[in-house]
Amino acid sequence: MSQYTADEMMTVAAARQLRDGTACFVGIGLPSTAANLARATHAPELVLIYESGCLGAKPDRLPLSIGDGVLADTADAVIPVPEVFNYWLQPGRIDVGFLGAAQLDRYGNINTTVIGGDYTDPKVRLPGAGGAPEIAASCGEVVVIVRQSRRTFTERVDFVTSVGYGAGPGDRARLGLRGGGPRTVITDLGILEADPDSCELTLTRLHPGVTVERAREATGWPLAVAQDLSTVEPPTAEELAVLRALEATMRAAA
Amino acid sequence: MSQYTADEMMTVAAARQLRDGTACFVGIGLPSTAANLARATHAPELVLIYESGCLGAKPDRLPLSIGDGVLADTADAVIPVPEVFNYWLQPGRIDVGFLGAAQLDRYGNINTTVIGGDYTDPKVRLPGAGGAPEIAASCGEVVVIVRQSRRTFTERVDFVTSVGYGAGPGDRARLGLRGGGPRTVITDLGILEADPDSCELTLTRLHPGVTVERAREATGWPLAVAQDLSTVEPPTAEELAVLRALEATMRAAA
Amino acid sequence: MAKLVSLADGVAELVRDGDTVALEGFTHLIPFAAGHEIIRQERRDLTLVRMTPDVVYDQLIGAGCARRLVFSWGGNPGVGSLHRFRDAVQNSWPVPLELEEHSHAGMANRYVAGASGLPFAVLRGYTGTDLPRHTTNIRSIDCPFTGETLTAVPALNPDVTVVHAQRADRAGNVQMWGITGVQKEAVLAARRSLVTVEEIVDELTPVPGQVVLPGWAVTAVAHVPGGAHPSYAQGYSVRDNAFYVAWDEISRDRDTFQQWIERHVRKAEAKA
Amino acid sequence: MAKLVSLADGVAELVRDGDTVALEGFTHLIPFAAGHEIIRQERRDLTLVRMTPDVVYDQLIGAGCARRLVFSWGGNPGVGSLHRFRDAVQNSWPVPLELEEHSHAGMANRYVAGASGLPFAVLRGYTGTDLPRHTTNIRSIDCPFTGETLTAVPALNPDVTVVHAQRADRAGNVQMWGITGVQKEAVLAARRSLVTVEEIVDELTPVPGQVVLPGWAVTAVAHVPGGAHPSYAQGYSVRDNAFYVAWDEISRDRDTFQQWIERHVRKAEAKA
Repeated sequence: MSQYTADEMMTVAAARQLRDGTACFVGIGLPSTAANLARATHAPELVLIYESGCLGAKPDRLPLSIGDGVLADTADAVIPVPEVFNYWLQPGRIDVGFLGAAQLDRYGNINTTVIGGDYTDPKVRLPGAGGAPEIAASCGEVVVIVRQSRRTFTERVDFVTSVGYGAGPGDRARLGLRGGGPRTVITDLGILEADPDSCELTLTRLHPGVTVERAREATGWPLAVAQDLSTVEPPTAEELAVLRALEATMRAAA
Repeated sequence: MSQYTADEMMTVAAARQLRDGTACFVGIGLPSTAANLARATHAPELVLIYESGCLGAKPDRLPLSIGDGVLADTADAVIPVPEVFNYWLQPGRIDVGFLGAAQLDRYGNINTTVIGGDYTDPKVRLPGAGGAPEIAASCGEVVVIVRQSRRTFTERVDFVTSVGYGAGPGDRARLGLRGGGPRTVITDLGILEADPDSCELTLTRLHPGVTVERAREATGWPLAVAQDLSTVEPPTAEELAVLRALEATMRAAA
Repeated sequence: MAKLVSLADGVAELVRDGDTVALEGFTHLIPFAAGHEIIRQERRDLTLVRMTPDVVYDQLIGAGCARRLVFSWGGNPGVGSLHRFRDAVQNSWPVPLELEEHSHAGMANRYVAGASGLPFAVLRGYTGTDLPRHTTNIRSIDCPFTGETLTAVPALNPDVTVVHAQRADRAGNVQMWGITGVQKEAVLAARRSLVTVEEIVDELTPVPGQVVLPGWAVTAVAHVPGGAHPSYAQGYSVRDNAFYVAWDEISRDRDTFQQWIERHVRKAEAKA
Repeated sequence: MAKLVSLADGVAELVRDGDTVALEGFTHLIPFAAGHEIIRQERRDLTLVRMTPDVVYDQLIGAGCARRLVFSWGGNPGVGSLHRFRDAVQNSWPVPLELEEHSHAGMANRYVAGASGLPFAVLRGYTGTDLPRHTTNIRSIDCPFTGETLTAVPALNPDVTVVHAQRADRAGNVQMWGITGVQKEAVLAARRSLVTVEEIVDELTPVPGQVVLPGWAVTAVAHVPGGAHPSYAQGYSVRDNAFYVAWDEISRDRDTFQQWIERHVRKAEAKA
C-alpha cells in the first residue's frame, strides 16, 4: 500500500461520501478536489454545482477558483448567480453541500465570520458567509471538511455563520430549515457523524493510525465516541493515483 | 394626395406618437403595425419590446404573433418572460405602452375581461388581462388604440382590467401607480388626450373629414372637446407606402 | 436523469385525473401533441394552468378535460376569441369551467416563486383593477423596510408541467432556444415534468440564446417531432398561421369541433 | 444609447465621492482597471458593494477610498485572507471601515429586487445565524397565504455599478459570456452604469451563453482591453493566478502595499 498524507486521507474519505448520480454543491479547495475525485472514480454521474453558476461542470483539471473558465466550458448550463440560489439551492434540489469551517461546535454550527473580541472589533476577521448559510439550510445533507484541532472544534462558536443542529434536536425544524443538516464531518483524524437522536457529532471512524485519545485532544468539547468505532479504509492505489493526477493538473495550471 | 382608410389613418396617427430613441412595449395587431411603421419612417432608433421576451426587435416584416420567430431572430436580446415583466417593465424602463380596449371610460380605464352579466356568468367572455394591467401601471405613458363606438366608449367599464386615471385626478398616485397613464387615445375618428387637470379624455384632434358630432355620437359619455380642436394631418404618401408595404409582408407570411 | 419515454407512456404515467397541469410555451414551442395525447387518454377534472391558453387549451377544454383554468390571457393570438373557452364559461359546455384569472406579470411571478421554493412572490401589479375582487389569490403585502404596500401572489406548483423543446440528449438534458417564455420556471415549479422534443441527439451543441434543463431536473423526455404544430420550433418548423385562422371556423360550432377532435386527435395515432 | 467614453472620463463623470458603488464580476470579468482609476482619481467615502470583495476591493480599501463595505464573502479566492480588508476592520487603517454583511443568497436577491424596481426581496435565508443580529437590513416577513415566516432583505440600488464585459458595439450594446454572475442585475439596479470592454465591434455576433445589455440601459462604455486583469475575460485572456498568490505577500505589509499602489496604480496610466 502506498504512503499517503493526512490531507489525502481526508480528501479520499470525503470523496467516498458522494453517491453517484447525486447533485453536489461544491466550494473551492478540498471540497472541489474531493468532488472531482469522486467523479473520476466511483461516481461518474455526480453532478457538480459551483456557486458561480456552473451546473453540471465536468472539469478535466482541478479548477483554481469557483469561477474558473474550465467550469463554464464544461458545464451543462451556465446560469446567473441569483438563479443558483433561487432556482437550484433554495428549493432543495441539491443533495449534498460541502462546507469548511474556521470554528465548529458539537452540533455542527459553523463560524467563518469573526474570531475573538466582538463583531465590530474582532481579533480575527474571516471572509464571512458566502453561500454557506443557505447551503447549510437547504441542501439534502451537509458534509463538513475541516482539519481537527482544539482551536477549530470549540465548545461554542464565536459567531454562527451557518446553522447545524442549533442547540440540539428539533431546532432545525423550529427554525424552518428544510435541509437535513451536517450529517458528516470529515477531518484529518477521522469521521464524525451526527447522532440521530442527540444530533451531537460523534466520532464513528478513525483514519488508520489515529487514536481516540488524539481525536479527543483535538476537540474542544468532551467528544462522544461511537461504541462501534471503526477504522476508515486507507486510500486505494487507484484513489491515490487519481487524486495526485488531479492535483498535478492544478499545479500545472497555476 | 392618396386615398386611405380610417384604419390607415389611425395607424399612422399612432405611429406619429412614438418619438425616436424611446422604448416601446408593443402588442400584436395595430400597435405592432404602428410601431414598425414608426421605426421605418421617423423613428429608426425606436426600441421595440414584445412581451414574449424580444428586446429591441427589428423585424423586416410585420410579425404575425408576439412570439413570431422574426422577433427573436432580430432582437438585441431574447429574455425569459418573467424578466420582461420584472427587470424591464416593472421598474419603469419602458417609455410607451400600447394597449387596445374592448371598453374604455372617460378616465382611460380599460376592460378586456368580460362584458355584460356578471363576472362568473358574463354575456361575453373576452381574453382577459395579459400584460395590460402592469403595462398600464408602469410604462412612462400609455397610448390606447381603439375604434370609437358607443359600445366601446362607455360611461362605465364592466370590469377594470387596466387602470387609467381611476375615478379622476390623484387616483394613480393614491394607488401607487408609477407610470404616467393613458396620455393619448387614438381612434378611427381622431385623437383624445387626457386633460392635465381633470384627467378626462378630451377630443383634441379629428381625422380629416370627421365631424365633432360624429365623434360625440360614437362616445357613450358627454365628450369633452378641446377649444383648439384641430385636424390631423392626413397620411403622407411615404407613410402610406411604407404602411402598405409592411402589411403586404404580413399577408405574404400568413 | 430523465427517462426517455413514448408520448403515450409519458402522459399515462405523469398526467393523472384531477391533476394541476401546466402546458407552457409562449407562441413558440407549444406542446400541442402532448395536449392531444391528454385528450386521447381522456383525462378529466384537470386544473389547467397556462399564461396564454390559446388553441391547445381550447381543444382540451372543448374535449371536456378541464374543470378549472388558471390563466392570464385566453385568446387565439392574432385571430380572435377562443370559442370553446367562451362556450365553457358562458354556457358550461361540455362541463362548467371555473376560472382563476391573473395578469401575465402575476402568472410569471407565480411560476418564479414555485421554481424558487417560495410560497409567494411580490410584484407591483393588479393595483386598482377588478382582478383581486374575483380571486383570493391576490393579496397585499407591506415592505418591512419602507412600509410600501405591494401585491403578493402565491406560488404555482403544478403536479406536472409539459413543454416542448428542440432537442434532448440521451441523458435527458433538454435544450431549447428562441423564445423560451416561462418554460424553465414552469418545469422547475412542477412536481413532475414531461418534455417533448423535435430530436434526440448524442450531444447538445451549444446555441446562442439556449436554455438548458439538466436531465436530473426533468422527469421524462419523449421524442415527438412536429410536436409543437401548429405552433413552431425555431430551427425546425414555421408557425402554421393558416391553422390558427382555420381554428376560428372549426371551433365556432360544437359539432364541427367534435368532428375535428374525433378525426384529428382521438382517431389519430400519437406521434411517438 | 450608452456613451462611449475614456475610462478616466467615465469614472470622473459617473463615480462621485460618497457614492454607493458596486464593482461586480464573479471571479471572471472583474473590473480591475476601473477600480484602479477610482484609486487614481482619489474617490473618498465610498460605500463599496460587492458579493465577493476580493483583491480589487482590498486595493480600494487599502487606498482609503471606502467608508463602508456591503458584502457577503471577503477573501482572496483560493489563496486566503484579504490583508488590507482585515487591517481596516481590525485596526481602522487607513480609515475605519463599516461593514454590512450578508450571505450570497441575500446579496444576489438584493440586486434582483433593485433591478426589479421592488423595495425588497424574499428568500429562505439567514435563519438561525448571527447575521441578523448585526444588521437591521435582514428582517422577517410572513407569507400572506400560508402564514410561513421568511426572510426579507432590502433592494440594492447603487449610485453606480461598474462591470467589465467582452464586447460592445458602437451603440453601447454590451455582450458578455461565460460566467456572468450577478452583473446584469447589478447594472439594472444602479442609477448609473459604466461598462469597460475588451473590444468595440461593429456588430455583436451572437455567442452561446451570452448576456446582452442593451445600450439604452447602460450609461457609458469604455474600451479597456485587459481591464479585468488579473481576473480574466473568457475568449480574451486567462486568469493570472500567480498575481493572486503574489497579492498575499504584497498586501500583507502596509508599506509594500503602498509602494505597489504607487507604482502600479497611481503612477500608471489609465488603460484607455
